[in-house]
Amino acid sequence: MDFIAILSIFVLACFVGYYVVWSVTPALHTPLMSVTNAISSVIIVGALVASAEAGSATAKWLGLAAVVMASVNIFGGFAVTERMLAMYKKKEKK
Amino acid sequence: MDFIAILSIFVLACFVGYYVVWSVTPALHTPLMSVTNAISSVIIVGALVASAEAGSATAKWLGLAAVVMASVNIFGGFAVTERMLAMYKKKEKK
Amino acid sequence: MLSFLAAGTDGAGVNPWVGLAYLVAGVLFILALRGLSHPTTSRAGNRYGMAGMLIAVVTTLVTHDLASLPEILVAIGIGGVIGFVIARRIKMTDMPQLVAAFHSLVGLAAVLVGWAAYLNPEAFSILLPSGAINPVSRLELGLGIAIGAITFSGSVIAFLKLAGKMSGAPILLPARHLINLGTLAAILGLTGWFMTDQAIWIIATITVLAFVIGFLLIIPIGGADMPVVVSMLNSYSGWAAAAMGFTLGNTAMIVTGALVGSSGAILSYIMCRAMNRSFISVIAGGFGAEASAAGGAAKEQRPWKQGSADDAAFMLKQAESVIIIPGYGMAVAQAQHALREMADHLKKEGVSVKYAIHPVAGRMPGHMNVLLAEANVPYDEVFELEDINSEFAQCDVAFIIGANDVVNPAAKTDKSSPIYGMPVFDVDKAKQVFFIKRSMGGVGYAGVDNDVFYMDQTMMLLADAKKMVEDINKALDA
Amino acid sequence: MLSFLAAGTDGAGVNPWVGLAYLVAGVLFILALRGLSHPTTSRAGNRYGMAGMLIAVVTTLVTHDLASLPEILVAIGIGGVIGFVIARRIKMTDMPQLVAAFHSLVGLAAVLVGWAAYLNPEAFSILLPSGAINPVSRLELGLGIAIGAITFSGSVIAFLKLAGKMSGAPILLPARHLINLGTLAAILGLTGWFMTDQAIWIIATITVLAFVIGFLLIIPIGGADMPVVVSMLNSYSGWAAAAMGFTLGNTAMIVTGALVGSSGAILSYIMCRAMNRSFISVIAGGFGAEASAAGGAAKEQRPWKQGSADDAAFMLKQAESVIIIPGYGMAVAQAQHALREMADHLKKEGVSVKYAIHPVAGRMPGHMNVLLAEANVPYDEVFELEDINSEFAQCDVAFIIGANDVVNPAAKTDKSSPIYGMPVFDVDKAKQVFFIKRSMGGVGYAGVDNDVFYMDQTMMLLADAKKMVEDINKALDA
Ligand SMILES: NC(=O)c1ccc[n+]([C@@H]2O[C@H](COP(=O)([O-])OP(=O)(O)OC[C@H]3O[C@@H](n4cnc5c(N)ncnc54)[C@H](OP(=O)(O)O)[C@@H]3O)[C@@H](O)[C@H]2O)c1
Ligand SMILES: NC(=O)c1ccc[n+]([C@@H]2O[C@H](COP(=O)([O-])OP(=O)(O)OC[C@H]3O[C@@H](n4cnc5c(N)ncnc54)[C@H](OP(=O)(O)O)[C@@H]3O)[C@@H](O)[C@H]2O)c1
Repeated sequence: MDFIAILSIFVLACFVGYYVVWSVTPALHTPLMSVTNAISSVIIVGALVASAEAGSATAKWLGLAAVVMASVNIFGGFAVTERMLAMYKKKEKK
Repeated sequence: MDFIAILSIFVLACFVGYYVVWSVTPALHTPLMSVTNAISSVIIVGALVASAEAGSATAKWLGLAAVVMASVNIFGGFAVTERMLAMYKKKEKK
Repeated sequence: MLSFLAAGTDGAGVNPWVGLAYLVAGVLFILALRGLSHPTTSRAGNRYGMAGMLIAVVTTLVTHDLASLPEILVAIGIGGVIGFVIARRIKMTDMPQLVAAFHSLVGLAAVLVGWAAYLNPEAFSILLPSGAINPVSRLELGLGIAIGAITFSGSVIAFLKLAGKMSGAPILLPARHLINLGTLAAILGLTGWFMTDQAIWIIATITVLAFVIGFLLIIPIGGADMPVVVSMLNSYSGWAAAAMGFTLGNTAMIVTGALVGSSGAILSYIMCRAMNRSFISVIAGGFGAEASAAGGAAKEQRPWKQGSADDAAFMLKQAESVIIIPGYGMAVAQAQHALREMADHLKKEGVSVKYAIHPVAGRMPGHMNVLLAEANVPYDEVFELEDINSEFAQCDVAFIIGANDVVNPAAKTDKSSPIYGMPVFDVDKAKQVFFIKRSMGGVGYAGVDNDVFYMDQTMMLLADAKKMVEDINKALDA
Repeated sequence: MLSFLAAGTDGAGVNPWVGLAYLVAGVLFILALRGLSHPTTSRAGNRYGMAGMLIAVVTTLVTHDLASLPEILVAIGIGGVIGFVIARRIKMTDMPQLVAAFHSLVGLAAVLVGWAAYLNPEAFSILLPSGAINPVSRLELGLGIAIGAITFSGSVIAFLKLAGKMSGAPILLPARHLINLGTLAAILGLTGWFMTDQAIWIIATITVLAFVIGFLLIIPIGGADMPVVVSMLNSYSGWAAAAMGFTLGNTAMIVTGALVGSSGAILSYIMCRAMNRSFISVIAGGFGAEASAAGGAAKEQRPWKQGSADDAAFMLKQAESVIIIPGYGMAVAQAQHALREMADHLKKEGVSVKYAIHPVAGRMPGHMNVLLAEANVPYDEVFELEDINSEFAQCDVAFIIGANDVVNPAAKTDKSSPIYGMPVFDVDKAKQVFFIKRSMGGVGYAGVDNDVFYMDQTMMLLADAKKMVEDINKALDA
């Protein structure tokens, strides 16, 4: 992908982010924080590239450390979000 | 740009379109139709390419015809939108 | 991977600033629609749209051979003048047909551009080294041309029906669903074939079939369903632009295509929802035909009260609050200016006046709002259905002018009614109802009788809407 | 131009399906946030997010050399178990610090990935043919590392302050604005230099300076402003991910970066607006310090009424409608379960009970909502400020539990108050006000006195919130 393509994707994604976040209901702002936490750990992709590819041993160990951190976040973030969201219930009809 | 880049741009633009159109106030739905009319004539870009580049005379004339049509739409669409929008006024404070 | 500083990836030597310019144009188009979220920002939005278009056009011109600049400028000039004159002259009540006419032009332009790309593929950089057109581009061209052609012929029919140059009644061919589906399948099949074989007869056949199907798809749809059709065609014109954008790898076109495509689709959805009908049932067509037959049977003789302009003026003056419900009849009669005068009169007498707009009042989304704005009604006196519907219980007069289906209580109670489930104004809760229409015989577009005519508190004001309101104004003056 | 059928544009031989997979992951992340627009769709949204992450990880693994798969799986396993256990064990009241701790990990991961890319540029396909790293990639790496490092050290401080492991009081260095601006300028300057010279000392200095500035930026900010800081750092972690996404040309990372970046920015904005303070003033820091001094001076001796749990229970039973306003104190006391029981009691007696949540009640956005949800309060009994504020005039009891600033009428009337202009609940319009807090001495985070204490209709219930509500429950039972 060339730089302009990437930039275009980024700019449009910012618009999407703007709209999608404003449409989040305030009652779910805490889960929003924890789920964005989890997804921002997609940086694990970079960590995996670093640890999977041969070339530099230092890079590999840095990558593996980053994999651990991102995994804490991914598993922790999604799990705690799931736990919170499971608590939101509607009034039972009597 | 490769196909995936273009596809990504398209997909994200669809999300943006979804949100941006839902945020249009119903009172302005008629101007929305006329302005989308105007901007969809960005197809004039293709018409200009066809009429500007040497190669095929038929293509050139088809392109020029398309330029005329798109221009009607661009000028007409923006102008009529402007005319409509100028009419929307708030109550004057007394 | 990062080639910002390197040359573009395609042979034509596109440089990154060109891509940036098209991206900026695309963003400006987004901002143009975003501006429409409120009247105060809408005009700035329109300017963004213009700026975006200027950037797109200029960028294209400066990055291509200018073998034929004079011709191009003449073409733009001709189109521009025509468009501008039309835009200045058009009456606001004629907006629905103007939009349809404009769509037909976009559709035709897409077809022409598609053909031009087919005939001069080098200019569009879609040639493979082998000399054949890239098969993916062929797919895009085939789809773009087909969608464009459908948009064109469909919009022409929609224009003719909306402008009253062709009967609004649905024209129902026998076995039409079969014919339509067959033709569509043929177009898709041919497009697939075109990917493997770039023979001219294939693309020509696609073009012809698409023109025909656009025509066939729209003639069975009744005149009053045209707004949904126009929005749908609006959406199509967007997808056609997007297809061409894929071919050219042009961000501005892709973004615009997606915006316009979504816009049309969402407007169709909003209208269908407000009529409580499915999109499929609208597109399958035939609504007006069946309905008017049913409506004819439903009519019965029940007592109703007729009033005069003087009666109406007298009671309006006594009222504390009046809610005006305009509909298609106000547009037909061009009564909006007289109506505004009436409201001014009443406001001077201390009466509170509000306008209530149903999402499908009139013949296009937002139609009533534009007409009222034209007559200088401030937009903060104009309310949407859900915002004002609870106020009828407290209002003295519900003043219905040229609306009908949108106040029909059958939508709430009568499961057999064709408009059952459509959200309507609760005018039956108002203390008084004034109902302007031309005759007791005429019905709304759904063709059904309306219980509001026969309520105790209803006074029918039978006359042309403009004439009636002018008479009321005279009586108020006196 | 269209290379769907051709190979990818970069040397690594990326094939189009890979790009498609990352695009799908990005779209799934969008849908994850979109799901949060309503509680009923939120869990499906979270699943989309998980699916997106799975796709992104698997795609990366299958498209790269797997020289070290076992190590990678072990790393994921370790991280996963830690994360999972933390997520199961954490108390809901500790969410603010958990979020801060998680941010610090993303920040540090970004720094490590940036360094790994610097040390093994070939793996990231960012080498120019000359053997140097592409200058644009160097810019992205520099920015990514800097933002990541700021996120890391800032989040660590935020975590320590929120967890109470470090005093919440702002620590104000002399000339701190100068030092901060200077350090920031140095980082930017070095990043620019790094584009022309890829020496290791430059990137190392950038990293160290960024760690330091993250620390310096956050220590002067008071504990109660931490939620804004946490959101801001959330936003940063997004931009850091986006910068790495640019380096890798990875759609999923870019989309996520933009989503998370917007999310944090919008949350900060919402909080600042709800406190009627500018983002700059929050970030400049020092709020808690000045305010508590001011608060101390403002305190005066005025008469107020104290009540007991029995009094409160008696009057609550008599009431027709009660609005409960929870605040930070409810979280501290963990009183939400007892509160829900009280509401159940009252509902059985036929009292209507609603909850009113201020956008900044508690110590993070949505904090009160989560706690109430944890205590099984149905979300349709919980209302936002603007939806319920008009109901206080009709309500019998406003039941304030651990809230303070968000009910302070000084925000409406007293221009000199530090919270002037913040939207607050109109509890002064309620017939009765019950106010639970531990002592008359303690104030809210803004450190100002509250006129509500001294109103005729106010009854102060001085005790720990949980204890007081449990006592009320006992009295209701009796
Ligand atoms: N707006 C949209 O986008 C859209 C889209 C799809 C469908 N529709 C459909 O269109 C209909 C719109 O409802 P509506 O309430 O606006 O209109 P309507 O139901 O079509 O009724 C129009 C009314 O105006 C009267 N009228 C016509 N010309 C008049 C004149 N010159 N002076 C006075 N009265 C006149 C008619 O009665 P007389 O003939 O007796 O005068 C009739 O009562 C709905 O059924 C809706 O579903 C609208
Ligand atoms: N939520 C956010 O995201 C956010 C962000 C930025 C700033 N803030 C700020 O945080 C504040 C939040 O307002 P708030 O109304 O929730 O809280 P607050 O104004 O900080 O007041 C907390 C109240 O709880 C009482 N309290 C503390 N512990 C208690 C216990 N164990 N039992 C009973 N009462 C207890 C305190 O009085 P005693 O000490 O006498 O008990 C005090 O009255 C606002 O000023 C807001 O601007 C919030």
